[in-house]
Formats: sequence, C-alpha cells, structure tokens
Amino acid sequence: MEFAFTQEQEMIRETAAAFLAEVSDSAAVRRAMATERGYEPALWDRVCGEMYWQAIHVPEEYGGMGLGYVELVATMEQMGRFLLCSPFFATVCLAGNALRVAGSKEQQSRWLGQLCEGKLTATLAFNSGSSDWGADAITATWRREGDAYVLNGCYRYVIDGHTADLLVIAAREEDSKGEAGIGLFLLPAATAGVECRWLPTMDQARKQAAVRITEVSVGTEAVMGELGQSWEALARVIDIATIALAAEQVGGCQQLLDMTVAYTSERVQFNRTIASYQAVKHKAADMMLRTEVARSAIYYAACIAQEALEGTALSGELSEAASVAKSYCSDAYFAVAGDALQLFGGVGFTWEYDVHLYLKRAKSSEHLLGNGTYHRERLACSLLD
Amino acid sequence: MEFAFTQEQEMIRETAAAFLAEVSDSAAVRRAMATERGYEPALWDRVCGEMYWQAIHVPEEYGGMGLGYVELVATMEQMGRFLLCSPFFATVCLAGNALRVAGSKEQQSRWLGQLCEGKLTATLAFNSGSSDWGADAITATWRREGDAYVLNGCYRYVIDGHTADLLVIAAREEDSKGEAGIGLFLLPAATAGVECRWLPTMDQARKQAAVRITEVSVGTEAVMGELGQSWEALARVIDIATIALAAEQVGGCQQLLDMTVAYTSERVQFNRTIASYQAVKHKAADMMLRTEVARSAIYYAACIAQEALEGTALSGELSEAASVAKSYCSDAYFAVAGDALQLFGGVGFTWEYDVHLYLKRAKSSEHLLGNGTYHRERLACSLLD
Amino acid sequence: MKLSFSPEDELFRDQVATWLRDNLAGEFEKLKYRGGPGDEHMFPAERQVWEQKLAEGGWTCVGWPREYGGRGCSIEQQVIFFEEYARAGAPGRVGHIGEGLAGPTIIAFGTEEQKRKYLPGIVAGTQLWCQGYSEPSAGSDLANVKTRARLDEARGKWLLNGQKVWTSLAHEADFCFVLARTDPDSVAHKGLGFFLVAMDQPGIEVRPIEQITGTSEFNEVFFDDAECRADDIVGEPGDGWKVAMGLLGFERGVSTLGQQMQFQNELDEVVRFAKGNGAANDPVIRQRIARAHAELKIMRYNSLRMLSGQSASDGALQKEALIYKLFWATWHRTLGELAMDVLGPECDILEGAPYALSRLQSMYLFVRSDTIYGGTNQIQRNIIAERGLGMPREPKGTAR
Amino acid sequence: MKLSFSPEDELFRDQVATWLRDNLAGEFEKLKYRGGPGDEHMFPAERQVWEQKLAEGGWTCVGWPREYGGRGCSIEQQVIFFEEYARAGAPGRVGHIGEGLAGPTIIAFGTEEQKRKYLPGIVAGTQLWCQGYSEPSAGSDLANVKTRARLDEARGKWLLNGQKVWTSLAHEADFCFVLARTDPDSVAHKGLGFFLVAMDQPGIEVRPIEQITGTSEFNEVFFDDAECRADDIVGEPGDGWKVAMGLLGFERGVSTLGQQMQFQNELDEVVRFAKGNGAANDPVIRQRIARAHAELKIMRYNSLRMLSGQSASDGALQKEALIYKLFWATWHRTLGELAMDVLGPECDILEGAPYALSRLQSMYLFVRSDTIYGGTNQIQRNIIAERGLGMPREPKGTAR
Repeated sequence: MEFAFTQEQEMIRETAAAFLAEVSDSAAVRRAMATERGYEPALWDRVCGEMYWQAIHVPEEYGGMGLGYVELVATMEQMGRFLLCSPFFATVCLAGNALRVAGSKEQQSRWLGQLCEGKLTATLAFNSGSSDWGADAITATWRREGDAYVLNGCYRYVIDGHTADLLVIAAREEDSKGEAGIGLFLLPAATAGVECRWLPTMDQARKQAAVRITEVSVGTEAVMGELGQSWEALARVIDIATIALAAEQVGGCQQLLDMTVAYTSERVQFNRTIASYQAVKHKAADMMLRTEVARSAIYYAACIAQEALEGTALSGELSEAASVAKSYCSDAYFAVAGDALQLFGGVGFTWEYDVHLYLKRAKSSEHLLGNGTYHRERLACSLLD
Repeated sequence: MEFAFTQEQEMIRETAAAFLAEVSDSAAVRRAMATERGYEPALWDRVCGEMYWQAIHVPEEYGGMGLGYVELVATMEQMGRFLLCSPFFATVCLAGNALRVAGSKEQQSRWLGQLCEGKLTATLAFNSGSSDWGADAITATWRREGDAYVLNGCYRYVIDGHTADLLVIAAREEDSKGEAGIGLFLLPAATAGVECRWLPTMDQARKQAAVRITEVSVGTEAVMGELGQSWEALARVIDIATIALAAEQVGGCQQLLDMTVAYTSERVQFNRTIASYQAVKHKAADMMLRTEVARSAIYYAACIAQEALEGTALSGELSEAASVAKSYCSDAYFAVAGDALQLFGGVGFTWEYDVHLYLKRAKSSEHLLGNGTYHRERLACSLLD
Repeated sequence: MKLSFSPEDELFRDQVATWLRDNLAGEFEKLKYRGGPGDEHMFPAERQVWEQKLAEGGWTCVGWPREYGGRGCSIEQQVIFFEEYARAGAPGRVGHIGEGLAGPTIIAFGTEEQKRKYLPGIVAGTQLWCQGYSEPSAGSDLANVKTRARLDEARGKWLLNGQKVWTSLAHEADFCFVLARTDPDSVAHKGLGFFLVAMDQPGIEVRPIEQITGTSEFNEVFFDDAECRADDIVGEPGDGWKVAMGLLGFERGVSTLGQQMQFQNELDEVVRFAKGNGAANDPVIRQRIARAHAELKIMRYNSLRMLSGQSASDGALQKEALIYKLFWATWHRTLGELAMDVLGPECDILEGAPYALSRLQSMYLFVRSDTIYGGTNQIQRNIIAERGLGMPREPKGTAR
Repeated sequence: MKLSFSPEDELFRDQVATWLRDNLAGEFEKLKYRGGPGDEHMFPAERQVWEQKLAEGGWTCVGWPREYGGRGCSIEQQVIFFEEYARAGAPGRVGHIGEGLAGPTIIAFGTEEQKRKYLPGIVAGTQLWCQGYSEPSAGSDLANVKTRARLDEARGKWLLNGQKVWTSLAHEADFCFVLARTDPDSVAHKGLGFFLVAMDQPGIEVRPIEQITGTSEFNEVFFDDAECRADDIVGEPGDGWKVAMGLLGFERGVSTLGQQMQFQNELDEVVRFAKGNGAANDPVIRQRIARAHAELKIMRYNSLRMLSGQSASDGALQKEALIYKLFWATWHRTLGELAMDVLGPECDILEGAPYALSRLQSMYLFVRSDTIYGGTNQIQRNIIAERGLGMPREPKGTAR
C-alpha cells in the first residue's frame, strides 16, 4: 500500500506544470478561446511532439508511452490548472479510452496508432441533450440493412466535435430502451451525412458541438465491441473519462486558491492586506480544504481507473470511484471559484482578470458528464436500493 | 397597509417578555422539564389567571379576549424565547384552533368556554407516526354503528397528550384513502378505551405522548364538522398551528443570538474577547440575519392566519404562508442553535448551560408538523405541478 | 398590522397599471424587461425617451415633494408604483441615479439655487446622472478617496483630478456627483467634498470596463482638471462624507419592492424553463425552487417591515433593514446558480457567437456583483455585527 | 501509487481479525461497539480487563518499538490493526491516552528511568492515563495555563495547584500528564512544565461534567497541592510547551483509519434506519446519505495520503493532514444531523425515561463536540490559512 506519487510521477507533474505555465498563460488561453477551433494547432503540435501527452497511457504496442492513468490524471490536473485549450480531453480521455475499452485489436492499432502520432483528434458523442448522462441520454439509432448499419440521430455537448477527425458515437437499436440495444461506432467526421456544428459556449476555453447524423451507412469494421451490448463498455468509458474531468477540476481549484492567496496578500483595505482579515482567511482555508479533499478523491479514482483499464482486482469500484470524485470535485470547484470571485471583489467581476474563466469552467465541467446530484443519486442507488 | 406592531401589540409583547423572564428562567424550565407532566400547574394557573393567554384569540362570545392571531404569535414568540413549559401550544394552538375552525356553535361554547376559564387542557392527535404530516399520516379509523361512531387507532407525537383533558382526534373512514373520509372527533381523555402514554423526548421542555384508541364509541355530539369531509378543515387547523410553532422558533433564535452575543463579549481568548474575532462576528451576523428574516416570515403569516380564521380576503394564502414560515424558521432555528453551540465552545456542550435546551427544541420543532423539506415540497407542488 | 391597501391606494394601483399598459407600447414595446441590472448598457437612447414619456405622465420622482416637481406620493403609493412598474416589465430607469440618489441629496443638503438648477432636469427626464464614489484603491474602504478637488478662486472653479470606477451610465449621463478630497492633507472620511460635475467637458474621460458578461455596463471615469463651478459643491468643503452617507441612506427605500418584482420575473423564467425541460421533476431542483420562492416571499414581508418601521418615529435601529442587503444579494446570487442548474448542461450553450448570453445566463453572471458592490457580504456582516449587535469594530491597520 | 496491501500484510490482517473474533466473545461480547466517543463512561472496569486481554495477545501499543514493549508494526500494519479493530466492533480503548499520547511522549522526550517506570504499565494495560491540558480560561488558547507547579526542594516533590477540565477517564486513570506553569511570572507558552502525576492522592479531586447527553464522560480535575516526584517532569522546567506540542503531533496518526471504520459503522446504522422507515425513498435524504458516503470514502483516501506522505523524508508540509481535523469533524457533525433527519419526528423520542438516548441520538449530540475540542473549526481554519497558505497571523489582544 503506497498512496503517494512515485518520484517519476512527481517529475511528470512538475514537467507538465512548468511547460503549461509557459505555453498556457492567460494571453495564450484568451487567444485560443476566441477562435472557433478553440485551440492553437501549433501548441497542440508541441504537446504531441514534445510532451507526447496524447500517447501517455496508450500501451506501447500501439505506439503509446505505456504509462498509467495516475500519470494521465496528474497531467490532466495541470491542464485544468492552466486551462490548456486543446483537444486532449476529447481525443485521449473520451475517444482514446473508448478505443482502449471497446475497440478491437485492429481498431486500436489503426486509430490509437494515428492518435499517438498526433495526427488525429477524436471525440465521443452519446448524449442527445439530457442532464441525465446514463443510457437514456442516447436517442440516436442504428438499424441493420444487409451487411451495413444505418445511423441516425443528434448529439449535443460533443467536446471538440466540430474539429475532431474521428467520432466515436453511441446509438441504440431502433425501439430499444434503457441499457439494451446500445452500439458503439467509429465514424470519421468527414463521412457524408455527418454534420458537426460548433455550439458557442459560456466557457469559451472548451468547445462543444452539436452533431447530426443522417442515414449514415457503415460497415462492420466501424462497430466497436458487441453490437447492442455495448452499454457496459460505454459506461466504463464514461466513468474513466469522468475521473479525468474531475482531475481537471482539482487543477482549477488549486489555481484559484493560489491566485486568491496572492491577490488578497497584495490588496489593501483599511490599511491592512485583506488576507489579514479572518473572513478572508477562513474562506481561503475552506477553499484549501475542498481542494485537498478533491485531490485525495481523484488520486484514488485514478488508481481505480487504471485497474478498470487493466481489468484487475478493484475494477468493480470504477463506477463508485467516478461518482465519488465527480460529485465532490464538481461542487468543490464551483464553490472555490465562487469564493475566489468574492475575495477578488470588483476586479474579479472584470473580463480582464482570469477568475471568470475558472468560474465558467467550474460550471460547465460541473454539468458535463453529470453534476453532483446525478452522481450522488447513482451512489444512492447502489447504497439504498 | 401597515406592517408593524400597533402600540397595543407592542405592549402585549413587552408584558409577555417581562412576565416570562421572571417565571420561566432557566431554573424554572429545568424544574418543569424534569417532570413527567412537563409543566408546573401553579405557573399554568398564573398564565391563565393573570395573563389570560389561553383565551387570547378566542372570540369574546365564548369568554375569550377576542384579540387576533398577531397577538397570539407575538406571545408565542416570547414563549419560545423563554422555553415556557406549558400546555399552551397544545391547548390553544392545536385543540383551540380546531374548535375555532371545525367546531359547531355548541361545541365551541361548551369547550372554548372551559378552555378560556383555564379549567381544561386539550390537544390534537392525527399523525400515526409518519414524517409526512399530510392526510396520509392519518391511519386511525372510524365506522358507523347505528347512531354511534366507533373509533380505533394509534397516534404519536401528540403534544401533551398524556396530560390533556380533551383530545381532538382525526380518523378516517375504514378503507378510505388520502384526503377522503376524514372525520374529526372530540374525545375527553378519560373516555374508556382511550390510552395516553408519555413518550419521553430528547427535548424535555415539550412533552409528547402516544395515544391508543380501542373500539371507542361516540355519539354525534362528538363529531366536528361534516363527517368524512374534514380534511380541509383539519389542514387549515394544522397550518394555523404551524404558524404559531414557527413563531416559537423565532423566539428561540432571538434568545440564542442574545445569549451568544453576551457570552462572546465576555469570553477572552488570546487576550481578546472572542466577539472581536471576525469569524465570531460574522457567524453572529448570520444568526441575526436568519432571525430577522424568520421574524418577517411569521408576522406576515400571522396576518394570514388571522384572515384564515375570519375567512377574509387572503385566507387562500394560508397553506403557502404556513409552509414559507415553517420551512424558513425550522432551518433558521437549527442553524442558529448550531452556531450558538459552536460559539459557546466547550461550555455549550454542558448540561449546565442553556444552549442545549434550544438545540434540542430546534430539532424537535423542526420535525414537528413537517420539516423544511416537507414544506418546500408542498410549495413546489403548487408552483411546479 | 394590516396587509391590505386602502381603497384609494388600490385605485392608484389601477391608475399606474393602466397608464403603463397604454404607454408601454408601440416604440417602447421592445424595451420591456430590458435595461435592468446586467442589461443597463442596452437601449440607453430609447430609454431616455421613455424617461421623458414617464415625466409627461407625471411618473418620475413620484416620492419627491410636490414643491420640487415630485408627485408627493405616500410610501404605500410609492410601493405600488414600483411594484406595478416592475410587474409591467417596464424598462430599467436611466434616470434612477438622479431620481433616487442625486435628487434626494440635493433636496436634503443642497442650496436653493442647486435645487432650481438641477431638480427640474431630473423630473423631466432630460438630464441623467451618474455616481462617482468608488475608486480603484477604495473598494470596501469607501472613504479611501484619492480624487482631489482644488478651488481655483481666480476662475471661481473647482478643479478635479483622479479616477472613479464602477460608474454605470457614465456615457449617457449629463452630470456626475463626485466625492473628492478638498483637503489634500486629510485622510479617510475627513476633508472630503461632494461635487456636482457636468460630464460633457474635456477634463473627463470615460472608459468602459469589460465585465465577465463580455458587456460593459460599468465604466472608469478619469478626471484631469475637470471643472465645476465654485458653488457646485453640496454642503461645505469637508462635509462630503456626511452628505455621501446621507445619500447612501436613500438607496434603501421603496424601490426594494420594485426590485423584488424583477426578481420575481426572473424566478418565473426559471420556473418556466424547469417545467419545459423536466427539471421541475427533479426533487432537488424542486427544493431549490421552493426555497427561492419562499425566501422571495419573505423578502417582500421584510421590506414591508422596513417601510412600516420608517414611519415610526422612535428612531430605533431597524434590524430588518440592516440585514436586507446581505439577504437579497445572497438570494439573488443563489438564484443565478439555480437558473444554471435548471438548464443543466444546456447552461453552457450561448445564444450565439461570439458571446451572446441568454437572459438567464446574463443574470447568472451579473448577480455575482451583487454580493460585492455597495458593501460586500463580508462588509455587510461587519456592519450587522457592529451596529446591530454591538460587537467590537474591526481594527484598522496602521502600516499595511 | 498502489492501493493493495502486500500478501504479508494481508496475512497480518487475517491474524488480527481471527484473534479478535476468537477473543471478543463471552464476557467481552457486551463490550462490542461500546466505549467510543460519547460512550467512554460505559463499562470502564470491563474495558480495562479487555485492555489486559489485548496485552496478553500482544495487541497493545502495536506501533511502538519493540524495545519498549511494542509490536513494532509498520504503518501499513498499524492501519490494518486499527481497521480490523473497528470493523470487529471492539470497544473503545481505555488505554488509548497512555498508548497514543503519554507513552509516545515519554518515548520521545522522557528519561530512561521514566521509560522503565511508566511504559510497561501502559503496554500491559494495567495502568491507565488521562490528560491534563485544558483549563477553564484556556479553551482554544491552549497556552493560557494557570495551573502552577512549585518545586519543594526539601521534600523532592513538585506541588501542583490549579484546575484542568475536559479530562476524560479521570476517574479510572492511574496517572495524568499535566501541563503546569513552573515559572510563576511567565506567560503563554513560556515557563511551562510537563508533569507525570499519580491520580490516587489526596491533593486531587475529580468532578464529572454533565454533558448535553445527560451523561458524564468528561471531568474537571482539581489540584490542591497535588504531588509528584521531582523527576516526574518530562524535559526541563520551561520545556513543557515543546513537549506538549510534540505530543499533539502524535494524535494525528494511523488511528484515523480506525476512527473512520467507526464512522462507517454509524453511517451503516443510518442507512439501516433509512431503509427501515422509508426515508431511503426521500430524494433529499438520498442525496445526503450519498454525500456522507462519498466524503467518508474520500476521508479514507485522504488518510492514506497522509500516511504515505509520512514516510516521505522531504519534510514538505502535508496539506492533506492540515485540513483533516476540520474535514472529519464537520463531516461527523453533519452525520449526526443526517441521522436525526432520517428518523424524522421519531428523532425526538427517547428509548426511555429519564433520558435514555438511542445510539444515534447519543451520536448526534456528542458529535457537536467534535468541531470544538482539539481546536475548534475556527482555530483549524486559522491554522490552515496561516500554516498552509502563509496568510497573516491573527493579532493577539493586549488588554482585552
């Protein structure tokens, strides 16, 4: 039993922090978020070429670094801290994990290979517009026509869906309900009948898209896993991605805390730095508590995600670990962001200061992949029903 | 439009405060609460003989003072402030209001008359043990046998039920459901087949009882209102009583706030009174906010209760006013009590200091007649469904 | 205590409602529900026309004494006016700083000449005002004024130098009232003056502040030898703090009920969305909506207490007034969060690029300022504890 | 990072669980789940017999070095021991103050003679300890010690005078460690001594404090020329604060995981009641139970971080340890409220007269002390802000 970063993991975290502090400062974030694409290709090239993060937890056989989910989570935490604008989450945590969990050897070696080379961005689409992120969120359909499958439907909240090269999409057999009938498909975005449209968002530092699929016909090579039986795999993918998202939230908490301590230590009111007021100190203490507790949640969840990817002893805890982490981290992030804005006072209300970027990320990431209420109800079901 | 106490109302409040400060100090409360009866008859005699509170809002034709519910609420607030141990709430707010709302002229003149003379204590029993205080809480039954009605059932949380002379009980027609079939009956506690048993409570300053009724046969003179159609009347009684209970909660808040300000202004830590620490001041400010907001809620609700008793223009707001007041005041009282205990620190944790008496009252009164969640869901039903 | 209004007052209510229904139409239709907090930058010109329309009907400055052009309404009637105004969805008043702040200050502390000079334009809706209090280094420490006023006796002018911030409507306003230091050696609340300054002059520059909404409702105002006449000071040099504090007192008044009516409009919209997207079936959302509803109800009762207490002459501390700002600001901020959570993941989706916020999104972001301006929640708690509960004052620092 | 224990440690876990199953039976059966916080006054004599039973099995002081009679367990094994101990429902340890506080202090700061004299009785479970820190005027201001120690050189004795408070198990304890002022002119944390004092002497009087539960677990202890030998001081006169602070460090350790197992037992009981009375169908209660569950899970992960960090030698500030007290105390208090709200109106009904609380009622009331003792939530936030975030220290008052 050892629940601390190894030296190597520490190094990965430190390297990520140093790199991002340089390339993802406030000006860089603001440049990227003002574009429709939402990230600067040159920076993404550096991420892929220098840091090799896109390959971080991909097995070496597919050209990846073969590290674990703990390393991914440690990196994701830093991305959240610096609000890195990049297709990392969509490509690696959503689509990449879908390939890891549900892809065949062939699919993995074809697509993960390209992904590791940094040639490809990808994403996952499954929710048609629900705040319930379970199987009922899937309303797109598939039907068999001879050897082919015909897909139809709409998706919302598709992260980087308007720029991704490859889509992993979930659809259900026509007339199926609940967890039955779910299939997962690999679909190049350029396929005819696939329409991806940018949805401008309040949190400009992460882009979302709506995807509409109209009578798209695919062959069996596009099918991931056992058609109609894919909910269990998809649920695992979502849980694993959720843990990465929670890590991003922890990074945001940390940055807000650091910014707030720095600002309140400079700002003078009534001839005292406002950091010397107990009301300010105690709010900061609560921010730190939430941040550290959230961090404990994600490190544990990262270990569980790793086990789930490997199918080892504790895989069965995945759903719980994801819900524990996401419910706590979502609420923590929003509370910390709100407190930060309050302690910055008037300037925190300006576009010029960065607090609002985090406030907006806190709210958007709270609802993405299920908010606290949703995840607590998931926990309640297994505890009480 | 005038939303302040009249001079006469001010005087009633001041008189109540002065009387209770004298007769219901900590020692008196502790003496009374240690008994099974729960109040000192001599003090109740003084309340009835000198203050005439038992008759406060009873119409003069029945021997009452003919004042309004605002005066009752102002008095009840002071009783809550000083934790007066007495059968007032059960007798006046529960049974008395039931007689006012549902009793026939004959029933009112017989029983309200005795009540105003201070000869009689009474209570209301309807809940068989549910945390839902609506019609479903009633499981006791009545059935017709010739000219008589036969009653059976159990009740819990019957305030002062083991000492009351007279019970107003609710029962439903056998096999009826929901709001249908409800009847209200007047039942002297001494009736054969009526068994009232003290239920010792954590909040010792208000006594509760369990009542069991076994094959009790009553005549038509015992029936209040239209048999089987009494839910609407009972609901009104409960709402009106709920407003009085909320007023009691406000009185408790005020006393806790006063005690806390006094204590923290004396207690020295690190060579400063702890009242000089912002953490303490801000908690006290929040306590005051809750107290004043709660007070605004009950004064308005008191006006509405008065309209409901008179059947005037705003009667239709009764249910909403009761739920608004009870949900806010319940949560406020418990929060204020918790904060008070925290600010008292170690001594607040002792039996010797009075804080725990209020903490216990806060929790017991929170759940009595429906907690915040229950009342908010009532509001939600009318807003959202 | 009585809750009902007199028959005369109910008649007055009909009169207000009818006038608004008849006049808030045609060219003014598009102003409905616009120009409120978070939206003050919208339609300033059209709203000034509307202000003049109101003036024609005798609906500006309804609470002012008749001798100064007001309608001389009772408190009850003012309550009714502001309620009906908000209920009708009538637009945010571009004249509210003149009517609610500058005017009452001039009435209370000004000279006869100042009254003659400034009040009619406010009543007529032809002259707009903005407020020059906050400064970058001030914030919660309102008295930390660095803007200076120097009397050029030769020219009979005050010359102002410095910077104000968080000034709404500065672009549209004709005048600004400015708190500035007349005694350069003074500190804190001593040695200040309260000036009435015309905005249209070379010594004044207005720069918009971009807010978290992406819009600019507030401004920075720079004074570089900005001028006003020697007699455009309210009270004596050195009285500025007293005058300013008197003014802050006017902020807490009958308009709170109109504000609540706006809150009600917002809450109604939240309820509408909740019913539309199924959030109304979520028990946790139901609790939160019910809580918002209950507290808004109580907010109204609390205001009624405040207003009834004002007519009492015993001068007792009005506790319900002391807690009011903290209560409504926190409520409003919570409503913003609730609105987003009712929308669920849809809360992040804009109406359009580059940054077109929906009304609820704009509200959500804008209400973050409510717990900051006009005394942060933290300052409010200090005030409540110190004035309301007699607890010790916060020590001021010496160096830093 | 790895979550699993080694095969050897799992074997150790079996060993502990087996021993407890075999021995926590018969006469000890009734001690199950008893004697924890809020229940420490129950079965003291029987629990001392149990303590000696543990000692026979080698299960006292498992983390102490072998040279002092401990079992020399690794941190992992200590974690396992405390977890299994709590999982088995084994009773609150009457020896915990000796094992967890007095003993480690003597090991760290004591003389060889003190070690020989005091440690064996702790290991054997034959000598119980209590703690003499808090005083009525101290509270959060721990250093405000008024109890005095005067060396009577002629008799070779220290004479102690003063009063301690919140001393649990004072009636049962054989010894008390007492912080007392050796220099009568000193203030705050200077001039203190740390004394080892036998309880069975005429100079000591113990008076129980009745708590809000109606029971008395804590006591006041009065010292009236209470004696100890000249060499029953740990460290030098004046070193008392340093020794005491070292001791507080020991409180935060591997036992947190055992404490969490008790929390889990309590939460399990809440869940049981919720399922029994239908509260488990109330969506708001569901949210609260799920939150309690999630946070208790994270509490465990946080402790694992704390413990893993201890073996790191870089001396870095352990932030997760700094926030731990505030986190668990607040969690536990919230659990108490949840328990009552699950019970609904039934929460007020006692098991019997005059004041027989159910286990959950007792828990609910007792947990109110968690956010007060050992540093209130307010003090914890000061510490976190000052030590964890480097924010300015609270000014101390001068007069009052």
